[in-house]
Amino acid sequence: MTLKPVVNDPQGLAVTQGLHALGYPEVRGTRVGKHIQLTLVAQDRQSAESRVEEMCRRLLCNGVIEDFHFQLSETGA
Amino acid sequence: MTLKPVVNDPQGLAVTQGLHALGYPEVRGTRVGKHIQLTLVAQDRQSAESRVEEMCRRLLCNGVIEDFHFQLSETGA
Amino acid sequence: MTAGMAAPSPGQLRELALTEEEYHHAVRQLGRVPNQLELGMLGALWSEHCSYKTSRRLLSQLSSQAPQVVVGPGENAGVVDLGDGLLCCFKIESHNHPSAIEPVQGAATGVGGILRDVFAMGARPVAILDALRFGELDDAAQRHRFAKVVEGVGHYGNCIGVPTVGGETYFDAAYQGNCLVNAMCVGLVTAPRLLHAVARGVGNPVLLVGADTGRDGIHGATFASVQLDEGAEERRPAVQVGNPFLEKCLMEACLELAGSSALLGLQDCGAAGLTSSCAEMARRGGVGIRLDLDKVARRELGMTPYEVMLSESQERMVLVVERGRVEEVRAVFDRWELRSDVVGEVIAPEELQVIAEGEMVARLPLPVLVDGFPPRRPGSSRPPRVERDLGADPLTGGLSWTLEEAWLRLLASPNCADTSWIYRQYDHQVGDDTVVLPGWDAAVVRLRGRQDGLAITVDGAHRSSLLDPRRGAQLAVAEAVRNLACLGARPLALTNCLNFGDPEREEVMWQLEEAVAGLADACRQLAIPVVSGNVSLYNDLSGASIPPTPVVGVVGLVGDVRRLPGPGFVASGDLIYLVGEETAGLGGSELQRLLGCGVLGPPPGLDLELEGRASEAVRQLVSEGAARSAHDCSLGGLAVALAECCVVGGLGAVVRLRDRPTPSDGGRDLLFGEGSGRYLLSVEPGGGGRVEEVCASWRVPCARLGEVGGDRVEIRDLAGIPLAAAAAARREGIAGPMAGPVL
Amino acid sequence: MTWRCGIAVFPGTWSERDCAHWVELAGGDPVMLWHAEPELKGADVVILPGGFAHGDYLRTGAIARFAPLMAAVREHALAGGPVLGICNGFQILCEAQLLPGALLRNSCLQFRCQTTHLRVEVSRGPFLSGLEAGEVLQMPISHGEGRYYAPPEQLRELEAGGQVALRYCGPSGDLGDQHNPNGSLRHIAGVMNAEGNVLGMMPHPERACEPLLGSEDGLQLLRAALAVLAPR
Ligand SMILES: Nc1ncnc2c1ncn2[C@@H]1O[C@H](COP(=O)(O)OP(=O)(O)O)[C@@H](O)[C@H]1O
Ligand SMILES: [Mg+2]
Repeated sequence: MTLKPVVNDPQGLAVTQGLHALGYPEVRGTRVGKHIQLTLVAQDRQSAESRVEEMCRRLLCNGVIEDFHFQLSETGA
Repeated sequence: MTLKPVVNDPQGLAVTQGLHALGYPEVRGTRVGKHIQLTLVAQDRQSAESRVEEMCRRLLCNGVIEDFHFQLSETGA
Repeated sequence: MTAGMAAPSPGQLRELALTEEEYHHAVRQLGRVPNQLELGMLGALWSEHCSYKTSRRLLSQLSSQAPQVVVGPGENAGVVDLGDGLLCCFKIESHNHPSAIEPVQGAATGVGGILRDVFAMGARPVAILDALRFGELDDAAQRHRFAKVVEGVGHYGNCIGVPTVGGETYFDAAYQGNCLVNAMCVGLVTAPRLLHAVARGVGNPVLLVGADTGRDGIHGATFASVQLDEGAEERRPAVQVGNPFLEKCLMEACLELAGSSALLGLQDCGAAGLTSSCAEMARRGGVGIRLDLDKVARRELGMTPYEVMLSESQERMVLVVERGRVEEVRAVFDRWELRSDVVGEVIAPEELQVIAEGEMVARLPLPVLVDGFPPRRPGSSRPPRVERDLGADPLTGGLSWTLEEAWLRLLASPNCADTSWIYRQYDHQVGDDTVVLPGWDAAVVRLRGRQDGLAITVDGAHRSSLLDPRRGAQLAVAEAVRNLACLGARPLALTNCLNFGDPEREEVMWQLEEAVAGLADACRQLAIPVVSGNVSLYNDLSGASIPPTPVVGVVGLVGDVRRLPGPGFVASGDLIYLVGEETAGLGGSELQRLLGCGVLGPPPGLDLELEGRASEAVRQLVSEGAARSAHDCSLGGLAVALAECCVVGGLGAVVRLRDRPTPSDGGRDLLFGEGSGRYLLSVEPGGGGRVEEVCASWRVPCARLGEVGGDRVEIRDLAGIPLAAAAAARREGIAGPMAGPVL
Repeated sequence: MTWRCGIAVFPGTWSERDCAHWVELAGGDPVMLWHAEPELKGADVVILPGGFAHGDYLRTGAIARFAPLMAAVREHALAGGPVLGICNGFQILCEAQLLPGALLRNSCLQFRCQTTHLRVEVSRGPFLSGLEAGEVLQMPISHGEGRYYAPPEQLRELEAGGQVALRYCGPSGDLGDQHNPNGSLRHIAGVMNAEGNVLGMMPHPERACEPLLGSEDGLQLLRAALAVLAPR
């Protein structure tokens, strides 16, 4: 989940300033979002994708201020 | 930044419960971490890599509780 | 300057919340057609939110006349004199629309905005309070909204280090579509440091400090001046993310400068951003301001003058500084790592001039921009249903519950229950001055180096204001006065927030007129000046308006903070007195709400004269230490108030009422009626005489009801419940439905 | 001659004035220390107060620990000088690795402002030596991220080395989840370094310094620290 580009990101601002103060002037900007790692069982990739997409829309992502994207990766079992 | 596996993640638990309540029983677990998008200027890939690694170690990640990994991607200019 | 444009389309005007008539009015006054930017600026300043074009005429009924008043309505916040050169500055404001769209950030930026209003006067904020309205908690969406609003209020106050010492929360299905979020802030300032939002001295520089200007919140003011409809989603970029950390630094820097003669005027950048802050400061000073937009620091590339002038990015302040002393002022902001830029200067013509890339892109006379709107006088009429409803039986269908059952259900109603679920999420102690914490009638914040302290409460109209908005507003004022009296405090002044529906609807306009009249009347009779306030209209969703909801915040003075009564009963054997008259009042009551009867019957009785005298008597008894505890009867009536005294004190009680129930009523009105002007006091066994004496001297009825003690809350011959059951019910009312995390 | 207590002020700190009030009541002389200056101004005791330094963005205390002032605090701490971190100050000390462990988001996922009871675990170090192990103190908490965490081996070391200073408990000193407001491991409310001169705690002793505020227990910690300093 990342904040939409037009939305103010105070966290990102603070991190950028912090990095500058620590001697990293090359940093032009930072935006802080959420990283959610989800383990789920699904028949196949496609159904997993549509379920996760739905979860993002309904619960995980606050569509008013956030955008989301996700990646699937298969684990064993 | 993700919480180390041994660290309790009540937020992840709450998300899992929330998803179950919304009708996603297939979710086995969730862990909530941070996603930081950093824009920086660097000579080349290698120097960018070592600088970002350093930033993570020194500021962005707290090694007591978190692990990190990052990906670089080039933008124009 | 960009040429005037062709007449805007009706659609464009609607976007700007301007009527066609208003547009033509503007053209007539300007003597020309405004360009796009000018039209946007006019639209924002002429919006209801900024201009009060509908309510201004009504608000003139509210009087701010009193010896203690230093600054009345019209500035960022009202100011009263506390003596010895100390001033108290306070105001309440709504953030209903943003909170409906994004509850966490909407509520948070509401708190951020009201804090800026107070520190713009040079005052250090010492307390925040919040008044909230939601739909019923059995609805998951409402639980979510409630949880998120509380999170947002807490987030901002907790981060910035100002205690949230109290509030008021009410749940009713009528707020299902529109939650209300009102935030109040109280600050302290010594007289020489008091600042004003005024521009003075031609040639003086104008500074913009704090956050960079972004594209967020453009047209927030307009947005708060139209109904929320299904299309509200598309206006969502109007929602902003606040930065309490930045505001904390901004606050400290501004307070540091408040003592400096270099700072001539200070104003926060609220609704309508730079446009309104500059226009209003210049208007107050009888001067003009020229802004150079190229000097405004931006968060994003490619912003147009329109976006810069109308951005409502949070955490920004506008300063007017004495010529030649800019560096001195900027040094303070530098130390707090805050951006500060000279963005304009004070000019002689009473105009707001905007320069971008060396060209004048807007030039508006301030009398037109600030005060030129045609007043709006929508029609009003009392809806016919009111007559019928007022005459109806308040409990149609009767009460199927036993009195005990009804009593326990009332205690477990979220409107009467323990509110610690809310305030334990708020830092209510930072500052080391909160000597009465949230959870009782009013909070008390002590004044350092003095014996006295501020008692603060917010109270709002409940369901009965739907039956009689005039009475509803009066009841809210009366409740606030009682809450202060319970702590021994005398009201100093009042701030108010009028939350109503769409004033174009005749019924809503009638409600607004009635409520303001009631407010004015109650304040006059109880001798409380009104020093500040805010109006929030268009709280509608899909054609349904919220019930009329005036909210009042009252600040009072407690003589000696070391002599405050306990919350709840204090000791077994103490005598319990009822001060005030037992009057009926089940119309619009909490019992009626629980029964789902609709809002029917005559609203609770209120005698403002008696109310005033009763508060004097209680205040005297509490401040001389005769009363060991005091609590007023409000929602749920006498029975709920008694149980609250028991539960909070951890002691039972046995009482007997003087009046007998009528056969048809079975005691319901006696127990649960919400007639105004009543208090429960407890006194030491030998202290009854003093209560009777003081009440007699104020010509206030009082009756000895019984004694503290035992493990039951017992009203002889009517009903009794175990203390433990009462405690459990009260504990669960909000905490029960809200158990577990909310995502 | 009174002892000088330095109170660190970062951008976002909010209990520096409360701490000054508390220091005065305990008989000390408060002096504010600005984060950007590597100067202790002769402070005998250093206090890192509560607040949200740098907004607590990223992680609580993460940015504050790099402040120039912190270099001086570190030097003072390593030389055995008394250092007390309260709430945000505790978080900063952990980030600065002057104390072990980390503070995570409360397990209830909400901010908590309420009264707590604390059991003194060891009578050691400048702040606790005036108290007895087992004694119960009452003071408020006010934080959203106070869940103490340390990796298992380290936790064992802390317990064995007497570094666990305070635990959340009931009014009579009993331990239990119902008394633990934030999910801290082993109900830990405060820890010290191995030497005992650096103490970090989530509860606010500076809010428990007058009967009018509900408790005076917080005064004891500071009085003890001032009493053990060598007489001047
Ligand atoms: N939203 C809120 N924020 C903070 N405190 C609240 C809130 N709602 C209620 N409270 C607190 O809960 C207590 C009970 O509130 P209420 O029932 O409205 O009291 P009263 O009936 O005496 O006005 C008060 O101390 C009040 O400050
Ligand atoms: Mg009350």
